[in-house]
Amino acid sequence: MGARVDKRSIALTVNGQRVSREVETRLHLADFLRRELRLTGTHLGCEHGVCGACTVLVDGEAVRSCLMLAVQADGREVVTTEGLAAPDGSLSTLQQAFWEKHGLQCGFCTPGMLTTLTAFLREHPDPTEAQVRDAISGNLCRCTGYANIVAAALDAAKRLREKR
Amino acid sequence: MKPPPFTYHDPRSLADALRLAGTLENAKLLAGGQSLAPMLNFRYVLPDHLIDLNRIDELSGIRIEGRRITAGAMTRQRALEKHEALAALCPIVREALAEVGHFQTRNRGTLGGSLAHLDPAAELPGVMALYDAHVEVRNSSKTRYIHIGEWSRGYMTPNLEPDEIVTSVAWDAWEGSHGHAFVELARRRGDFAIVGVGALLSLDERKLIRKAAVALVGVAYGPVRLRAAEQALVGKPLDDKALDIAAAEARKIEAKSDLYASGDYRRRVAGVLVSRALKTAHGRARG
Amino acid sequence: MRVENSFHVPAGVDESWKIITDVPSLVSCMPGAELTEVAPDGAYRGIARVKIGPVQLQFNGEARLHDLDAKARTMKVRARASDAKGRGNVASEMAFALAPEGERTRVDVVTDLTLTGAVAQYGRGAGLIREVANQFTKDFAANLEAKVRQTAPVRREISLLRLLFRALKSLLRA
Amino acid sequence: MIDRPRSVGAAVKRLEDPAILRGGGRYVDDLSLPGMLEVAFVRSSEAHALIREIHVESASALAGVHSVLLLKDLGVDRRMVQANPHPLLKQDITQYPLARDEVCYVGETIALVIAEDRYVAEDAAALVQVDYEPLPAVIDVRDAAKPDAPRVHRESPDNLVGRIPWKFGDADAAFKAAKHVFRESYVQHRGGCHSMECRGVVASHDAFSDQLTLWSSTQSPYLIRRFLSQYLAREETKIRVVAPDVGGGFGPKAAHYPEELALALAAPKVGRPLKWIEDRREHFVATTQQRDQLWDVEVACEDAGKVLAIRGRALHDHGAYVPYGLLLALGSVVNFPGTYAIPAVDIAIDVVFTNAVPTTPIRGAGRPYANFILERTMDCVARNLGLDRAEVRRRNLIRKEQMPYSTGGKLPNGKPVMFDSGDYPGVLEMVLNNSGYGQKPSKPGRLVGVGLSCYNEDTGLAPFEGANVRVFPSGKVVVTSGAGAQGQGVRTILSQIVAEQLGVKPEEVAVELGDTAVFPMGMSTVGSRTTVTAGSSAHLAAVEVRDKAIRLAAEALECAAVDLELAEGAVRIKGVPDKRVPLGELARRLAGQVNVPSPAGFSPGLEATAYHAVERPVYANGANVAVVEIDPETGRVEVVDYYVAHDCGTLVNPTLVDGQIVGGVAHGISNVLFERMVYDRETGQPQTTNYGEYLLISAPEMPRMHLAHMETPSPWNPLGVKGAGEGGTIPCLAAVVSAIEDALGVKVNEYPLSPERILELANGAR
Repeated sequence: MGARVDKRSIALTVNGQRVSREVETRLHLADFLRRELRLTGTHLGCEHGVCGACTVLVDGEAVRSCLMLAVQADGREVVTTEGLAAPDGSLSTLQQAFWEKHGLQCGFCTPGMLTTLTAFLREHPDPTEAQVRDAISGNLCRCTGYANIVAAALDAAKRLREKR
Repeated sequence: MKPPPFTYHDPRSLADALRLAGTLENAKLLAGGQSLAPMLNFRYVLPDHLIDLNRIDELSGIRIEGRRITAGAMTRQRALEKHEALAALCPIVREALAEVGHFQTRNRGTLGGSLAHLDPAAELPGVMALYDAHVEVRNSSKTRYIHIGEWSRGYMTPNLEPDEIVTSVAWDAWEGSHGHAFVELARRRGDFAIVGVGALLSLDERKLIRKAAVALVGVAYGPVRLRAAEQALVGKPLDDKALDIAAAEARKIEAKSDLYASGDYRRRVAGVLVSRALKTAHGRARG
Repeated sequence: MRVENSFHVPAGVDESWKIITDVPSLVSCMPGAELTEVAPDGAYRGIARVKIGPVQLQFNGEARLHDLDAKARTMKVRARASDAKGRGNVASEMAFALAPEGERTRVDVVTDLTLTGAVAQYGRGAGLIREVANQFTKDFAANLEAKVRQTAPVRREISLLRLLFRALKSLLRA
Repeated sequence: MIDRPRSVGAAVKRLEDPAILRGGGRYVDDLSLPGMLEVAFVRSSEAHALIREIHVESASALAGVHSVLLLKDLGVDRRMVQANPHPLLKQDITQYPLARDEVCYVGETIALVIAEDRYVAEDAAALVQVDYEPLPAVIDVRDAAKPDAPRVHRESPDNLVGRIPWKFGDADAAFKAAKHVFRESYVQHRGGCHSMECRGVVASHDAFSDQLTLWSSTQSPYLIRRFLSQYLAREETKIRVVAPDVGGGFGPKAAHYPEELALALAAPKVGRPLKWIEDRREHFVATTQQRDQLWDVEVACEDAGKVLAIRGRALHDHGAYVPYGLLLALGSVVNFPGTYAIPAVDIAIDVVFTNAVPTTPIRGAGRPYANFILERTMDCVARNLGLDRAEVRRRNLIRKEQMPYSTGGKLPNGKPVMFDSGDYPGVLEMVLNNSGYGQKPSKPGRLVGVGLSCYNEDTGLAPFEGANVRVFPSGKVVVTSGAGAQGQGVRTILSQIVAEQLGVKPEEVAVELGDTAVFPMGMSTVGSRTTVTAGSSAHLAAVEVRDKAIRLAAEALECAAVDLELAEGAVRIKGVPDKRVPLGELARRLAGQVNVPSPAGFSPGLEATAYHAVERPVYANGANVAVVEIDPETGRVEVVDYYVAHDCGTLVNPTLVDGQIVGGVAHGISNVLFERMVYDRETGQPQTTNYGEYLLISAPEMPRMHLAHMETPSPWNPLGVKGAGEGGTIPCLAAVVSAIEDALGVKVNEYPLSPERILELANGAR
């Protein structure tokens, strides 16, 4: 029993790097990132698509990586929380705002918050507070009460607008 | 909570997918995966084969010919939400989609997947019910067009055989100007609706109701059209009396009970939300 | 979970009793159920397939007759089964009581059913499972009645088997 | 005194953040060791059953499976160590690491499946067949408390874990003499832990050194080490427990769990490192919770609303085992009567077994239950006497001049319960002013309500957390401590406290925590105690290092110690900044050189270790006002504004304190409006085992937050600090329910409250 292991070769771009691996087809994308690529910034908080901690960007869109199979990312471009900072390691505007506004405590939900808000702010450069709250309504946080996350997002939006 | 073992198939054409669906035993179709993937991770669903429809280009896309809208089954919910021409013809689609999960799940979730999964609280089947949409399903030898009213066969059980695939959904936008509203009661943003109500309303030149459609989700296993109320409204102004009639019809439905809400509560809220949806739709119809 | 159900069988009480107490026939009456083995110790082993929405379960287990009282026309069927893929267990007891009513026989069935494991741990499905159980017993009753009505005496045993099988299945489904 | 910006009191950015923001946090699941295998547990599907047989053959035969272990395979036959023994503990029943023959709740560990990865381990776990003989289960604490109830443990005489009395003053006399006596019953249910990171354990045994290392997502690495040592009969020196970055704790991660022990037992047998990461479904059935506490309360008072006595009887749902003594239920009595000067109290809590997940403290640790009782009692008095709710509180609050105030209760060490400091009426007035209490807002189509509550909390619990401060010859300042952190920013706090004394910037201080190898002794990060305990110790150690540096520098610079100061990483002469000795240089002198004696009068190393001895807790306090809007047609409640006035003494880092409070309020609102851990009352099956059904508050449901602070330093520790970790949650439940009651105009004596329940209550249901 169990000898039947369904595998596929996949090739994709992760944080700007081309990677290829042979993976079991049932491996979900989050585990591919964490286990195969050792990109452990993507966190698994519920593995049923509700908590949002595993959110990554696939072709620029925020998606739950626990609800996607690694094989489905074949040929795609994936960005994880590790890929948000500048190549020289300096924090992105959003990351910097999280730091300054105390937008994280235990940090477990943080990667999903960052990826979600990165995608959101691209589409909504000048969001209202209610829009920000709505945008992260699919990301659970047990520590912060969300207030400082919302403040950080609004602050980042402002700074990004000023940069343009 | 890791997915169980299965053999993965990712056909590139509908024909291939239909062949697989027609020949493989205990196979499951994978659309956007926002409901199926959790069920796999929880190991509630244990298929021997997974047929991934995501690489079949011919299954996605929105086609508009006059008032006729045809959306491929694999059209992402976000694509429906962002489609301007669709929003102009059927603004309720966008309004209802805002209540479907969260934007991250709508980036993957599909129209066909929502219909095939048929969660009792799902918003999209309710919207399709408002438009008397037809679901196109195929197997390798024939095509069926199923009226949305014939779609639910029980709890999370659509009118779909194991060898069939939902290929598209078609509906007609309402002619001329009309009002719309989609309102729901959920515990939190993005939660399963306890009750959701969609309403469409068009008025004649005397501002009397020419045509009405009201559909509820979350109360029964499938979407429920409130036909009696709709008929009762025709030719009337939307005054308190008309609202009372509609709400009373809503309170008559056979609503399910679960751990989160009793049937009585659902009926009561259905009455409230039907009234609210009609008022909003009416206000919009008046412009 | 307790589900109570009563129905009438278009046969006399003696004949009905014979049918009901024949477990192979009882079990085979249940939709989705299949009797696979009659063990020498009196256990009836079988399979019941149950579908709850997208979740398809296959319960493997055994049933036994208890408290058979030919005089009072009462008996119990106790069954225990587990999903082949570890998603749940079911334990049930169906208490049958037969009583003549004119030409017919009234059958009262009280089913006590416990579902445990992953499939039982889903609140949005809690109401559903009761409904499935209710529907099952309804179907069981209707089928039993129909079978008795339409089946010749020689075949009656088999049809009743099916009916009972359905009943068991209802138990399992709930 | 020191001519530079202060560190303590500054809103400095956290040291912890840059790594986490880049995805470089190091949580236990991020650890991968060579040769590591992964574990899944087979758990009981039954609430109560005997195990007749376990069939592991097909699971063991699955490709990729290393082994399937049962209790007998672990070579032990003992129950786990009791973490908190207590004389009132009548039935001290802990779990076996894996079930022996009886399972008492759904989720109890039965077998350990070890495989090459978690995917295969889960495949195999599903193949393990457990043959159960079901036993009657009892889930509802009211059912379980009945004399003829089924027994949660088949051999128990009854289901009573223990009875906790809390009595002082003459309550009977007060009730006899009182003008008014009011009676109410309250139903409270708080739900689960739900740190976003579930639990997780990696165990590794090095046969060469016979060293056992356990990485665990725990709040209590030192206690885990002690319990493992006791159970395994292995010296603590041969056990290292590491809590890496921990993704939230909130109480349940303070307990010691069967999974930790099972992996610690199995790793040496298997000879390879083992990893188990709890998934969310397991978290619902295997991580301790906090569920029902039901109270019948009587209050005796005068016409003016002055409360003379409170009498209460409570039932506490303890779950199936006692992993954590009686601490949770004790937390509900120790602070009685909270912020109020009530002369007589007579309370008894029956702690009762049920066939459900064991309960242990969650954020607030029993205090939210007690606070709810006290605050709802104040509202009850106001309602019955036609008085304003704030006015009733004013008439009963302990006044500033009564501090320190002895309640009449006694601490576990026999000393009287004594509140150290605080201006309780002042804090109440602060929140009333800030919220505009008295002018009730209105909104068309909505029922608007305003609620309030006061609280105090025993923080900084005994006995100690130590700290070591060391300056290395490189000049690097390193603090180590036995305290841990689960997101509170403890590293930042300790760095600020030490930086303050050593004249460096907080970001120049490295802090190492949560590893039994870096500091010898430790307790647990629970009970809002770390800034008080470890903070005070770090302060004392830093002062000692500072004095040592000054004494040594005085010799080197040939001047008097009083003329020296620490700044910019050096000791220097005040007013002559270039006359200086770098701290690294001083450290090198004290680091020693072979055959050269240390400077006379100096112990080796520019370092010091301190253990601030805590004899009694210090009491934080606060007052909250909640404003809610209710849709009268659907019953949906929205908390729209939330006002906090808070006093936790000296604010080491105001930003972090605010973060704790807002997070705590979120937890409280979530408890009132959303979270309910449901079990089927007949079968004991948990019904809410996913996040679609068990709801946690999300961003749109949070109110606008309005925070204000008063700073009354505690006289009982050198920094004047009090704990802040739970002060957001404790008063929140009562404040929100009070507001809902105000909006509906009917009595509300329970939570959580669904929209349907709100409508039922509005329609007069009880």
